[in-house]
Amino acid sequence: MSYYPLFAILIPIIFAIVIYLMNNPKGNLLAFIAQAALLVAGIRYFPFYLPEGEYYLVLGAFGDKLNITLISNTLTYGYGLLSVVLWFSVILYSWPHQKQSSSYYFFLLFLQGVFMGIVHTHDFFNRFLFIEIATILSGILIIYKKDGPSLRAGIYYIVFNTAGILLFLIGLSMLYRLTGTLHMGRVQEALSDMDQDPTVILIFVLMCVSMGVKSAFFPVYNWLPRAHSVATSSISAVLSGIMVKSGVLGLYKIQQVFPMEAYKDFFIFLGMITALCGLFFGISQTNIKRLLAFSTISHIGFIVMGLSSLAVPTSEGVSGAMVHIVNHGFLKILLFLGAGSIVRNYKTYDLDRIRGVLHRMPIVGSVMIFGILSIMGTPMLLGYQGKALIGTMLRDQPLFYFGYHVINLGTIILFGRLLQIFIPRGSLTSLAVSIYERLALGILTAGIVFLNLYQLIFPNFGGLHFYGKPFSLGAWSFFLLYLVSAYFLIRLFPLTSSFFRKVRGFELSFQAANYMMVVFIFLMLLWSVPL
Amino acid sequence: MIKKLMLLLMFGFIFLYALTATAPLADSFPETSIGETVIHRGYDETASKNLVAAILLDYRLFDSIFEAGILLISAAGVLYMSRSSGFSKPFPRAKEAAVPKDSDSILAVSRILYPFMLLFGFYIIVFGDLSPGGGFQGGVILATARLISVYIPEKASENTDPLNRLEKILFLCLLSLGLISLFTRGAPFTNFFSGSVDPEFRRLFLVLLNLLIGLKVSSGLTIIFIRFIKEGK
Amino acid sequence: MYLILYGLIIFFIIIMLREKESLRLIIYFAVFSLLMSVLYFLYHAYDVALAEIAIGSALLPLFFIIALGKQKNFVVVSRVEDGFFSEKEDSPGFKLLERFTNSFNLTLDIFFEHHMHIKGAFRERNVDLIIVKSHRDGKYVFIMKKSSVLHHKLQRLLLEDPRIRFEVVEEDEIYD
Amino acid sequence: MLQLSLILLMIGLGLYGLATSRHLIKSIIFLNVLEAAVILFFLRLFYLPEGTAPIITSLGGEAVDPLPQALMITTIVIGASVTALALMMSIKIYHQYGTLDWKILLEKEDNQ
Repeated sequence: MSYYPLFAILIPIIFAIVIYLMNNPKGNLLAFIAQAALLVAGIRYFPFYLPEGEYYLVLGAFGDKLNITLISNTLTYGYGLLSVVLWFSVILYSWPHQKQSSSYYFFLLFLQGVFMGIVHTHDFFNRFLFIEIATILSGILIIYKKDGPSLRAGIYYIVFNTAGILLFLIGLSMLYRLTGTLHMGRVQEALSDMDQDPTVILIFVLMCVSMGVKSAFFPVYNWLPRAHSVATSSISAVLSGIMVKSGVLGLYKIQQVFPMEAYKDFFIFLGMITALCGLFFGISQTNIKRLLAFSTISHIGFIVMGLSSLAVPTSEGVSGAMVHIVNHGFLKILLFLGAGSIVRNYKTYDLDRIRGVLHRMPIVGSVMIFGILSIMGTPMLLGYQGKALIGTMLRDQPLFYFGYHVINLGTIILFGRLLQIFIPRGSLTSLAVSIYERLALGILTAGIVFLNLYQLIFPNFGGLHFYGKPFSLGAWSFFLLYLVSAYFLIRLFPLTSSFFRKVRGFELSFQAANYMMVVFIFLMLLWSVPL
Repeated sequence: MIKKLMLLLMFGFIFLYALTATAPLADSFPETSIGETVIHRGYDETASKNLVAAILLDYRLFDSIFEAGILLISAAGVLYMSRSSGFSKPFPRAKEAAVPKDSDSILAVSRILYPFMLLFGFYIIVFGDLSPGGGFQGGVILATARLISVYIPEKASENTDPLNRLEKILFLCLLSLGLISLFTRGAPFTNFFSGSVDPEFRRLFLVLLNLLIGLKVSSGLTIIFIRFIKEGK
Repeated sequence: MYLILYGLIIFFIIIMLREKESLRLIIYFAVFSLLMSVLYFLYHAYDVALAEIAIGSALLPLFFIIALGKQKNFVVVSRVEDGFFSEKEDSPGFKLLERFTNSFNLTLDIFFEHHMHIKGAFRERNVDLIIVKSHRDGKYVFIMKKSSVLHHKLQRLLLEDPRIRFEVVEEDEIYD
Repeated sequence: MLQLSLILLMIGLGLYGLATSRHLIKSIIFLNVLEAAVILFFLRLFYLPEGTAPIITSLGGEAVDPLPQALMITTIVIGASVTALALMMSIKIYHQYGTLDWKILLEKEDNQ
């Protein structure tokens, strides 16, 4: 009987509270010991999961019909280990600045426990509760700097996401009325013999909209660039890299429970628009962190395109999406942490005023170049695995395949804009980067290299199979084609033009965001009405 | 103006769709829902007459512990935001006191009310599994009782640190109480008395849980209230 | 019986939609959550009704009112205390601020702090205005935050007074 | 049937309030209104006209399903803690920006 999910959820929370109680810098060292304890728990339950294990842990003595159940399979076990690596590097990165504040580590470690809860929960109301706790925690962490912009972004985030999650509650109430149980497996069985009448569709739509709000889909994504660009860099790294993925994981679970064939094209279409929107607004940004935040939105859209084909079991798209969730998480955290140290040393967010990073901060510069190249999708590196799998899935629909190429091109232009910070101009005196930050970035790069090699060599892991062909002529030729056309496009449309300044200034007010949420529900319902 | 019109139009469509969706729900009875099994087997499995408390404290104890966790986090968040990390000295002479001076009638009423509210709060907590009520509602009532005590000058305890420490320790006790059953009954987050013990004795677990949750909720909300008043000082 | 309750609740929501003034909005909200808990009671959900009354109509309005009260106070920290500006109501500086806060129905909090540095004050402590006596021209310097909207209004009020110079501080950006 | 449509109307009004409220405090209040309406919707789905409370006592009547009530207590506490946090943030925002109007708040450019 594997108790791994219990340890994964409770160890960080218990350590977080002990840190908060001790409230002194030596107490904050417990944050590292917590990660070590999680690693030990992982190794202890190693044999349960490596040969494809799947276990249901019932929390209570009255069977899984009445009690909450936690599911743990090889995939969630993989998430557990990866979260240890990610949180360790974020804690290490923020150590020189947050050494004194034990409340910072309290919120960060509690967030890790709650993320493990979201990954492992197999009960609808429990998922609602964990996502709500994650929203409150991320809201407080966004506000950690206590200056104007972060306060504004924090309240926008908390109130909007809580309104979004209430829709999940409406769907949940109708679901419990229909099937009489909250256990996801039993709901799936109960629904499999029900035909797709409006009730089931409405439940599916409400839950997808609330997951969409949590993971920033097309109409309701406006809180993400606002929140992730003003939070401290280690927090925006955790939020962008991991917490947004919890929404997408929720969508993955909901699509498993409600296999809706009718919505397959809707999600491909929605994912594409989200990706294009993220790229369009991202390209016009001058603030380095807003650019990275918009790139998160475009990658989320990309993942949703992959997840859309869940109704078709074991299709490339789904494993491509799940692989891309992990790869993009690692790369985005690396880029945000690197951007954080750049911003802290250059004292500006403006891309046009940051120059010569490679010469002034050699380690951070080289790590950032490696991160940018792999997130761009160069064929051998990490970013390409997920994209290639989703690309093969889309090959049969011509329109979506064209969209896939436009998105790849847009991603390269977006990160092409980021490459300009490496041009050596102005003073080249080397800047001091604390040993902790360099160590954290080193650990992350080591993790990325390990993942990259693993995905190139081994065919699959935990039910996901990887893109077999590491070196294919087609991939490299496409990549070179993208590079050339990206270069011309950047030359053709210089960023000083007033059009981009207007695009950059476009802000969705709080009322418009709620308005968009209603539009999102309306569109999804409209899609199901057979016109 | 068009935005409002479009909004109303969309609401109309969603409203109609929702009506057609929720209409069949009224008469669709799933064969055995969780609620029915709890109604039939609730008392002999959890020894709690109030089945809502049975669900909250035994069947889904994991949920209730994390709900107490939510209050823990919001208290810590409010504490962090309102406490100014001592850049400059706290202001010695405020021109007028934080809590405005009240007429003595309020003081008299609050002095009279204070003990009764405490009693009522504890009643709701302790009898949570027999009558409606329980840890959360009782804790809120206790918190409102302590808010009145802020207006009573001699009892006004302004310092939130001991309360904050108490809240965290209570949460740890709650968590460990939930985990004891892992060793006594082999299943986490349930009553650590095994099913065979007679119900009157098993009720002790429920009352203990209610007390812990009640104290924790009341100290959490009191912290939030005191920090609201002292905010920025 | 239910219809009366539902009608009343929807009536209160519509009032809240059109209400502009915050204090009345909170009172309507307290009554709204009271009616809701009555409705829960009628649906045999006694626990939820008790929770809704305790939280919805007692605790939340209390937090709202305190939050409104805290927002309405205009915190002034003065490092100078002499004839021009002191605690006594008749000092000219005090009358000036009184006029300003009354026009925007804010309550005035004045603190006298002789050695407080300005750097972290605006972000860490909810200070709205700092008064310092500058040694060069002997004028009284009113320092306010650039981000706050109030400094436009105060500036218009102080233009004609020769003894006061107005200064706006740019929030020091925390690059992290 | 009529009661369900009235509750759906309440949820709609709550969302409408969120989508058109200019003042920050009003948005927080309508968040609570929406949440109370959702709780009512959940409880209304499981209402039995001649049912009684799910407490094992002598008086008869068929007990109402206790699970929704247990879940809704959790939701009310969630709503309370989110409101407490949002109010504390609004105080600090007021002292930082001097206003609580969403339009003016969001127009202030981030100082980049």
